[in-house]
Order: sequence, then structure tokens, then C-alpha cells
Amino acid sequence: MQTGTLTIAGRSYPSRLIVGTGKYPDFDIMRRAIEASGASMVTVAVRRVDLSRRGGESLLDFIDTTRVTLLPNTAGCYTADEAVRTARLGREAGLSDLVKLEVIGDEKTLFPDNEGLLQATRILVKEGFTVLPYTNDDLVVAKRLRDAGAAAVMPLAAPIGSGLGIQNPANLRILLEEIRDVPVIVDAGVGTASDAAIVMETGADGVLMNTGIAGADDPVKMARAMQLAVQAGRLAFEAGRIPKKLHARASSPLEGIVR
Amino acid sequence: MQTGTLTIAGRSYPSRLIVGTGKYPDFDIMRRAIEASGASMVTVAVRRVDLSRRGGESLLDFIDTTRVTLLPNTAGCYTADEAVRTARLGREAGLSDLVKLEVIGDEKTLFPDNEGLLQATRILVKEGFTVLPYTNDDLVVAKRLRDAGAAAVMPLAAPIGSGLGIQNPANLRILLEEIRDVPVIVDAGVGTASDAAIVMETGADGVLMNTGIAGADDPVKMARAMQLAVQAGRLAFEAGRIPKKLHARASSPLEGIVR
Amino acid sequence: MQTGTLTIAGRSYPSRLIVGTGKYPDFDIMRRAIEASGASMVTVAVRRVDLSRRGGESLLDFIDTTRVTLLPNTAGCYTADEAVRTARLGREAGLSDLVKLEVIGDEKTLFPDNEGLLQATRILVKEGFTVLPYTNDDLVVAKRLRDAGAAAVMPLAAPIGSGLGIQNPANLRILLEEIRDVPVIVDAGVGTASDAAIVMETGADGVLMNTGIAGADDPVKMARAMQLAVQAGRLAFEAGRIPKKLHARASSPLEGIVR
Amino acid sequence: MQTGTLTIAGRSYPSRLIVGTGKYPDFDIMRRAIEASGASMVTVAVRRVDLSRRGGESLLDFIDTTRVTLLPNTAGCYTADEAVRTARLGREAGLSDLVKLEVIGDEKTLFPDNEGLLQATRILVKEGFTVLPYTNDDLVVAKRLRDAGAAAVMPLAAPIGSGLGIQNPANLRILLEEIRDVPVIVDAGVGTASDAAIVMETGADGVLMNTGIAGADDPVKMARAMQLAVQAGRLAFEAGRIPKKLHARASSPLEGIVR
Amino acid sequence: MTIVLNGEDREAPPDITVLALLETLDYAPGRVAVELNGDVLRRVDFGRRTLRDGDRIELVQFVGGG
Amino acid sequence: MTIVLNGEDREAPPDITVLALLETLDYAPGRVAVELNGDVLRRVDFGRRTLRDGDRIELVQFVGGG
Amino acid sequence: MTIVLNGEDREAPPDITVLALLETLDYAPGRVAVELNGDVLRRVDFGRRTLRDGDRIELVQFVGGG
Amino acid sequence: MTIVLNGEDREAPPDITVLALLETLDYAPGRVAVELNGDVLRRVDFGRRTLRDGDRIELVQFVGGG
Repeated sequence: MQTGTLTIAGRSYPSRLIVGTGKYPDFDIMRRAIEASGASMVTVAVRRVDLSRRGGESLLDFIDTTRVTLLPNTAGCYTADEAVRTARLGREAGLSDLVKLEVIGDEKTLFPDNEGLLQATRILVKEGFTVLPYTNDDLVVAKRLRDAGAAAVMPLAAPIGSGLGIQNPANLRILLEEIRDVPVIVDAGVGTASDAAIVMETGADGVLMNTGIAGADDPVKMARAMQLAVQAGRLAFEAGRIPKKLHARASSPLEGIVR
Repeated sequence: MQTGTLTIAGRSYPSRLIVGTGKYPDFDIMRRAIEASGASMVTVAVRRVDLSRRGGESLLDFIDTTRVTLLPNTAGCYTADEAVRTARLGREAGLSDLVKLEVIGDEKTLFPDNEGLLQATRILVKEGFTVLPYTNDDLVVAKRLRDAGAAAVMPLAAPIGSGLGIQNPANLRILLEEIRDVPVIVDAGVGTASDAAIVMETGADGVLMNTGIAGADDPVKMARAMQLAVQAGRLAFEAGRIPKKLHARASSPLEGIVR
Repeated sequence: MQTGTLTIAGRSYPSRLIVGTGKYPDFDIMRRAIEASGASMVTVAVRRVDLSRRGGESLLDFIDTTRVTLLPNTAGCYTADEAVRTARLGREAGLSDLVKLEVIGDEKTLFPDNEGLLQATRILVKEGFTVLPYTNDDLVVAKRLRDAGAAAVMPLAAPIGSGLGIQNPANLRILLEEIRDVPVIVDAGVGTASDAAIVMETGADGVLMNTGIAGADDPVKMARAMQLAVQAGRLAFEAGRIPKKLHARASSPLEGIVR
Repeated sequence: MQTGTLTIAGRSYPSRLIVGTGKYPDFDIMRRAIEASGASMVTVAVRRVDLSRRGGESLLDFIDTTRVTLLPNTAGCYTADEAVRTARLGREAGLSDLVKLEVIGDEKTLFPDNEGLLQATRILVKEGFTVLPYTNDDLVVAKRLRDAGAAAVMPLAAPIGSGLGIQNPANLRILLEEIRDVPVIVDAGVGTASDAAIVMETGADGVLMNTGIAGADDPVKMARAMQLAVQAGRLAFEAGRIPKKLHARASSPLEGIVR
Repeated sequence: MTIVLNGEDREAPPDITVLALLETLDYAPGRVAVELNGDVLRRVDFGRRTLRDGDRIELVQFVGGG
Repeated sequence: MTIVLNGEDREAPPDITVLALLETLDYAPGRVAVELNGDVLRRVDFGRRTLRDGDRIELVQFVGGG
Repeated sequence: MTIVLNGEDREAPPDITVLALLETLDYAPGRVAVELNGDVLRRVDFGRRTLRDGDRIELVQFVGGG
Repeated sequence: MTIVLNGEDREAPPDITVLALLETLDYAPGRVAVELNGDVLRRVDFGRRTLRDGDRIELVQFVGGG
């Protein structure tokens, strides 16, 4: 059954799930988890090469870039300038215009600095980047990111790696009502399958997660769970759920009971 | 990936999802929804034949009994005696010992009459039935049903047809801790995919639903969503989710950032 | 401002809060907490005197029985028979017909055995007791307790001492809709002030708590918090809250803004 | 019992509750509601006089400014410039430096424009205003407002007038952990007493509300409920609640039961 | 003779078997269950058991339910 | 003679009344309740009722509870 | 001469003071604030400042708000 | 001559190209990106651009991240 596809900047991706590549026990588990997740896009970080460690295994040896698209991020950047520089390097390393833009405003929560995020977005859009900004659930900021040319808006469900799931469903609903011309992809905070399903049922276009999968006792199994949950949530959204009622409605007929 | 199977009274069923056959727009949508749900067991009600309507289509013409097992229920019965009579007729009509036992105690909420339920369970177990009792989340009653020989315990998530989802997760967790020797199948109240996923993530052995699928705008699509959600929830339960934290944990490395 | 009074078996009590007397650091803190709570009824347990400890302080030296009514409980009883015997002894010790009837069905959760509870209720009502049964949120049982002559129905909010607060608001709402001729007093599980307020806002006639106060770091202060919370919740219930809306409604006028 | 006082810019206010003056059925109900709320500070809006309506009753005839402090707001302003002009007029009309600063960024949700809010805050602080900015639960913005010299941070619990109560308790907890040198006053979204209690239990220094009281069926009664709820929540916060447990802890002794 | 079929009086030829009754009603014996005077009648007895005046018969089948 | 007091054997002088027993134990009669051989003993009978060999007595009081 | 009062053109006698204007409008000077051509006018200046043709005046007061 | 490579001083032969530098470090040019004195250096220029004394070079690659 079709759950549509995720379209970003005019390009379609078969899966609505984007997964990270960090924090896995080892590269092989990561490889199998990515496969099990069915993701068509994976995030990667841009870091200085460690000159002390020559050779050795490299992340890209474990990602089949013919099947998944790389999405370089600017994780760890605390200013628009740092983020812009990192984005440019990521483009050069990956030969693609996609960037998951992060400008962090607080070290403890890794919450975004929306002001710096907007600046960086404007600069990178001018330079032809396809900008996917990591932000919070602030509708006013989301509209400005969209107006600044962001290719999507990526509000967090909860702090990165917290596993709390969607903390403010009302704000997500409002965001989805108002942001219609670019996809809304919930990024960060998903801890388990139902968290992903709830996000998709609310009408989000996609979900991005890393720790929820990589940190599970069995990352490969959780990756598969997340794939199914995203599909289930999307299908439920499209299927149109029953209204909630306080009281019961019999599912068996009331007539013809043997008395 | 395997999500194990649901074993009831020594017999294994490939799917952990049991679906009802009531309240569908028509028999053909029901047939397709059952198929989309991947259920290996479907509930049916036992009712007097309507002598005024001769011939016409019959429910069983739309259920492939070679692939799904029929589970007759005693819906609509308000006394142990009515339920026992209905169960016996169901066995005769279906030539199977399985029965979803309902003894209703309140018309508005369709909450179970646990006292009558226990009586009926004891009688039917003696007569060789495989009794699957619909009850609430009362641990003390659940233990007695188990001790009376029930083949499973089926607590409600919320009132039948309410679509509220699991209303008391604490009680479900407690029930799952204490009832280990027979399966716990959450019956009634599931409204959308994430409701089913949450139930399975808590560790339930299965889920039974009817209105959540039959009442959706697109029952076939919702049926498929429920199948995926049940699998996703079970896999997440088996995969072992990350712990919840109030604060963030970076998913990208903290070293080597370009500054 | 009046918040009405709690009327049980034709007798009115100024406070809707009933507090326990167990688990306090010492009798003096208990005395001050009871005073701070403004409770007009306090529960006490009935226990064998400890013959090894002669004399010493006694609970009743710290309770002003001219201002608060004693409510003997049958805590720790696992059968109707034990509960009935304990109730009779409590009546003799307290010279009052009031009893908080407990028949426990599970040691780990202290959940009620509703079957035994009903038996004991019928016996004690015949003997002229004013029976206040501790039960769960099972509507069918609640109706039977009422019909058996219970002077109130006392559903738990959550397991005794758990501090989880009301776990199933839907069931409480349903209970309050259906049980109208005797008071519904939520008993057990309240952990903090807002838990009590929520219960009262739902329309409960009263709240009974012990651990939430006695176990707080500052029991006297928490007792006062609970008194205020019960009053606040009741007043809010009577005042009629605003409906919930997803979007905003300006509280300042839209005209005359300086532009 | 003391619940401390709310200290803003070195001045102490006996009540931690701030109430609005908008949307009341009439001025007299407003006057009585303010009195019942025990608030020591009330918000007012600044609007062009309506030249068509000469004379008539005026808001200030119904506020005892000897007992409550006026807090002019900049509601309805969509730019920093509008807000600054309105603040200056408010100061002139009220002869006080206090201002509840609002810069709205979205008409439907009345969510704040944090960028404009920061600009306006910087300007007004320079001009000697005591700035109380209405913002959302964005920690990064809250820190900047504090650093810009705001006398408090006032995050919304939910959209103005929505009555949804605190939508993101995790963010509020984080905010309260990080913002320690100026009071955190939750502003907007409170619908009923328990909402206010929960906010205070989380450790907020105060609550500001309008519609929750003015829009209730009985505003005076709800005002009193809110006063009690704010005190109850604060006391519970100070008293130190019991930890939550999944299972039960008996409140009556386990020894000496009559068997 | 008169029998009570699903709660309604009904004329039936004397000594008719349950099986014959089902046929007159167009019901496939494999799809229905029969309660006769409060007790379930096994299928194998449909052909043997003849009805008597005043017999109370419940004729049930499976319908959609949850 | 021997009585069973709160589950423990105990020597007591013959024909002692419950009231006397309480006094020897320093218990104010107004603060306790007595169950004698499974039945509640009313306070008015504390002074009248004399104990016999083998009597089972439960002596209870109120303690803190919820 | 013509002034703009709260956005509307209005005739006013030449050289009228703000205070006089308020009086003609029945407004207690203590209850309103005045913005003149974009800048707040302090109360002390109500009596001194005379209006000129084309002056833009905003006359505001407190109303109920949250 | 001395260059600053990822923040650390490093000796390098005069007029060495970036490409040559990468080779000495065993890095496949296709897997890394280079920032030279604050500006990204396109791959096509790896072979052309020769390093000068004091050049600041950032050598980055993709690593696991979320």
C-alpha cells in the first residue's frame, strides 16, 4: 500500500524516514540498521580528519550511496558563520547541495539558536544550498525559515537524544496547519516506535532520528520498528481515524441476541 | 524480521492482531480490510437468523476460513447464563472451541461484569472451551480468570468503540508484570495506529480491535496501518528502547568541529 | 467562598478532604499536618495492642476528636471475614458506625478484591455500619456497592502510596456521571496538590489521602497545600471552566491599537 | 502559611498571581474577580480613546490602585516599534515603569515574535522600563531576554485564551533550571485551577492569566479558585512531593492485623 | 402443530425434522446452529430429531461482530 | 489458668474479668476493643465477663493508618 | 485649523493647548496619555504646548486587557 | 616551510600541492574536503594549488552524525 513519498526541493524520496549515522556500536551494525530502516536519506557530520589515525575504516565504506542520499549536517556549530563554513565543506565533500542546518544556542539542551539559524539559512540559500534547518516548534520562526527559502522545516519533538517523544502536540498541529508549502520533518527526540507513529499521524511529512535507533539495545530491530511505525502512522493519517468518544459503541449488532 | 507469534492454548497464530467483523460499510470492504490487516483470527457474533430476510449474502462468504480462524464472541450478553448459551451455539456453528467471552455489566460503557465473567469462564472451561475473556484492567480479576483456566486475559484499553487508546498504562504495565503464564491481549478502545503500537511496546502479547478499523474513513488503509503498528510496537518492545532523559545527548561527535 | 460540604449518610462534614494518620515521622508532625489540612475526618487502622510496649504515647493523644471524626479502616484484610471482624472491633473501639472498608486482593498493588468487598459491604450494612468502600474505578462494581447500601464509593486514583495521581480520568468521569446518589470520594494515589485539584475539578465529592502528605519532605506544608488544592479544584468545578481551544483568543481588545 | 512573595526588579508583591482585566461580562464582575483572586498586579491594555463615546464608565473606576499595581501591556503590537511607542504611552498614562511587553508574530496563535521582542526589550530597558516580556518556552530566547535586562521571563503555557494548560512541562522544567536570576512567570494558556497548580509545582515564580478567569461561567468563583491553586501549587513545590512509584506502599502498618 | 421459532409461533407439519425445517427455510445446515428447548442440538441430530408441538427452537448464525 | 492473648499463651488468675486483665496491662478500657473467642465483647461487659481457661482474647486499639 | 486626532481630521481653534483640547473632550488629564507627532507628550506640558495646524495627536487610555 | 594543518603546525616541502599533501597523508581526494585560509578549495584545484608558508589548511571528512 502506498504511503506517498517525501518530496524535498522537487526531488522525491521513497521513505519518509531519515536516519542518522552517529553513536552506533560499530559501522557494521550501522550499515544493517540503515538497511533495516529503509531510509533513503542519512545524515552525516563533517569533522576534521584525525591525522593521528591513518587509514582505518571510513564511514562511507559502510553506506551504499547508490541507494541512500547523504545529508551533511552542521552539528556542533554555535554561530551562523561556523555553520556556513561547515555547510560549504560538507558540500565539497559530498558533492551535493543538501544540508541539515544546525545552529545550536544552548550546550545542555542543544536547542537551536533561531536567530543565527535564519541568518545562516539566508546565506546558504543564496549560495544554492537545499537547506533543511533544525529548529524548535516556534511557528513564527518556521514561517521565516520558509520565507527565507528553506526547503523544509524541521522542528524538534524533544531535546536531541532525549527519547521523550513529541512534547507539544498542539504546537506540532498548529505548525502543520500553517506550514503547507514546504515539508515539515520532525527532527530529534523520538525514543520509540509509537513516538514516530504519533508524529506521522499528526500529519508530519517525515521524521528524522538517530539516537532512538543507534542507542537501542538492538539497533537493527529498532530501525525496522521505526520504518514500520512511520508507515503505520502515515497510513493512519491518510485513512482518517475514528473520532474519540467517552462512551462505548457496540461493535456487534444489538438485535438477534439469544435471550 | 520476526516478531514471534501469538500462542493461545498451545496453538500459534502468525499475527498478533485480531480483528472484528462488525460495522463495516459492506462485506467486500470487510474482506479487503481483514486481508490488509494480516490478522490470523477474526471475531464474529452469534445472532438469531433473520427469518424475514431469506437467502442474501452471508458473512462467511467473505471470510477465507482456510486462512483465518473464527473467534465467536458472546457480545450483548448480560448474564453468565446468556453468555454460556451463546458460547455453546457459537461452538456448534463454528465447530471450534474458541470463544471470546463477554459478560457485559453496563449498557452505556459496555464494561464487563467481572463476577459473571468468572462464573461463565469456569463453566465453559469445564466444557472444554478455549476461553478468551474480555475484561477490564483489574489485576485481581485477571489472576482469577487465569486461575479459572482462561486461555488468555483480554483487558480493555478504553471503552469499546471509544477510540481513546490505552487509558491506564500503569495498570497495563502491572498486569503484564503479574500475568505471565497466559497471553495478555488488549481488547477494545484502540483508535489509531499509535494506540496499537503503545500497547505492544508495553509488552502485550496481542491486540484485538474492530471499530478502530471498520469505522475509519478508509478501513482497508487503516487495517494495514494497524498491522504495521502492531509489528512496529512489538519490535520496539523486543529491541529495547533508549531511556528517557530531560536533557540532550549529542548524536554527532563533539571533537573535530571546524572553528 | 463556599465550596459546599461533604455529606455522608446524611451527616455533613465541612471539609472535602479526608486524611490518613499513618507513616508520619512522629505523632506531633501528624497532629500539625491534620490541623493544616483542615480535614474533618481522619482514617485510623485497627491493630492488636503490642503487649511488649507498655504505656507510651498513643495515637489518640494527638487527635482532637472533638474536631475531627475518626474513620476506622480495615487495611491489611484479605478476606471479607477478616474485614468484617476488624470493622466490628473498630466500631467498638471508636464507638462509631463509620468504616473505611478495605478487602485487599493483591499484596504488591494493594488493589481491592471487589468480590470480597461486596460481600463484606452487604454484611456490614445489615449490621448498621456506614460503609465507605475502597475500590477501583470499575463502574459495574461501583453500582453494586451503591445498591448494596454503601454510603459512598471510594475509587482509587492510582495504587496506594504510588503518588501517580489520577491514572484514568475517563473512568472517573464516567463514574461521576453514573454514581449520583452517593458521594464519590477518590481514595489513594494522590501525590501532589494538582493531583487533588484535578480530581475535584472532575466533580468528585471528596478526596482521601495519606502518603502524599505524610511522605512529603514537609508534611505540614503539604497538608496545607492539599487543603487549598481541594478547595481550588472544587471551586473551579463549580465555576465552570472555559472550553479548550487549539488556537488563541486575544484577551485585549483588537480595536484602538496605536499604529 | 507563607508561600513567599513574588519579587520583580527588587520590589515584592504579596501574591504570585497576576490577572488581566479584559473580557469580563462587566466592570463590576471584574472588580470582584480581581478582589477574589488576591492579585497584587493587574494587566491593562493601552488603547486610543473612543471619541464617539463621551464620558461613561472607565476601567480605572473599578480598580483599587492603592491595593493593586497596574501593569500596562503592549498587546496587539506586531513590531518592536509599535510596542515601544505603546509602552511609552502606557508609562505616561500609568506613571510607572512597568510594562508587559508583547510583540506578536502570528495573528492566529498570538505567538510572540522573539526577534522583535528582543529588540524592543533592549530599547525599553535603556529607557529605564521594568520589562516583563511575553515569550514562548524557548530557552535560548529566555537567556537573551534576561541578558538584555528583562526583569522577568514570561513564557506561555499554551496559546493565549486557549485554556490548554502547560503544553510542554519538559521545556518549563528546563527553563526553570537555567533561568535563576530573574523570576519566571508563566503567562497565558491556563484554563483551570489545576493548570495553575501544576505550573507552580514545577517551580515557576508566578502565573499571569486573564481568559481562564474572565471567561469562566462564574469569573469571581474561578478567580478565587486560581488564588488557592497558585498557593497550593507553590506550597506543594516547597513541601517536596513524594516520588512516583508504579506499585503500592501500604499506609497502614503491616503488623498486628487481626487474623 | 405449532413451534416457537426464534421467539415467534410458527405452524409446522407434524414430525418434521430439524433438517427438513432448515431446508424449507433455505438454510444450509453447515452455516447455522440450533438450540432446541434450551439445549444445543448437535448437527448430527438435525436429521434424526423430529419436532413436537410446542418445541422452542433457536436458529442462529454468525454475523459481523467485534 | 491459661488464656490466649493476641495469639500468645498467657497465665491468668482464675475468674479474672476482662476489665481486671486490662488494668494489669495498664490499658484504659476506653481506648481498646476486645474480641473474645471470635466475637466482639461490648465495653459494658468488660467488668462482668470473667475469663475461662482457654479463652482466646484479641486486644486491639487504633494506630496510624490510611 | 485642522489637527489629526486619533487618525481623524478635526477642526480646532488656533493655538489651543492640549489641556484645553482635553477639556473640550471631557477627558481628565490624569487618565489619558498623549502622543504628539510620534512622541509622547509629558503631562506637565499639556498646559504649555499649543497645537499647530496638521499636528497628529494620539489620545490613549487604559482599557481592559490581559 | 610550515603550514597549519587542522590547527597544528606541520613542516611541508616547499611548493607541495594539496593533492600531493593528501597523498602523503594517505587520504583519497574523493573522500575529503579542504578549506584553505578560510575558503573552500574545490577539488579540481587540489592538483593545481601549491601551498605557501603559513597556509592554514582544514582537512575534513564525513563521520557518523545525526
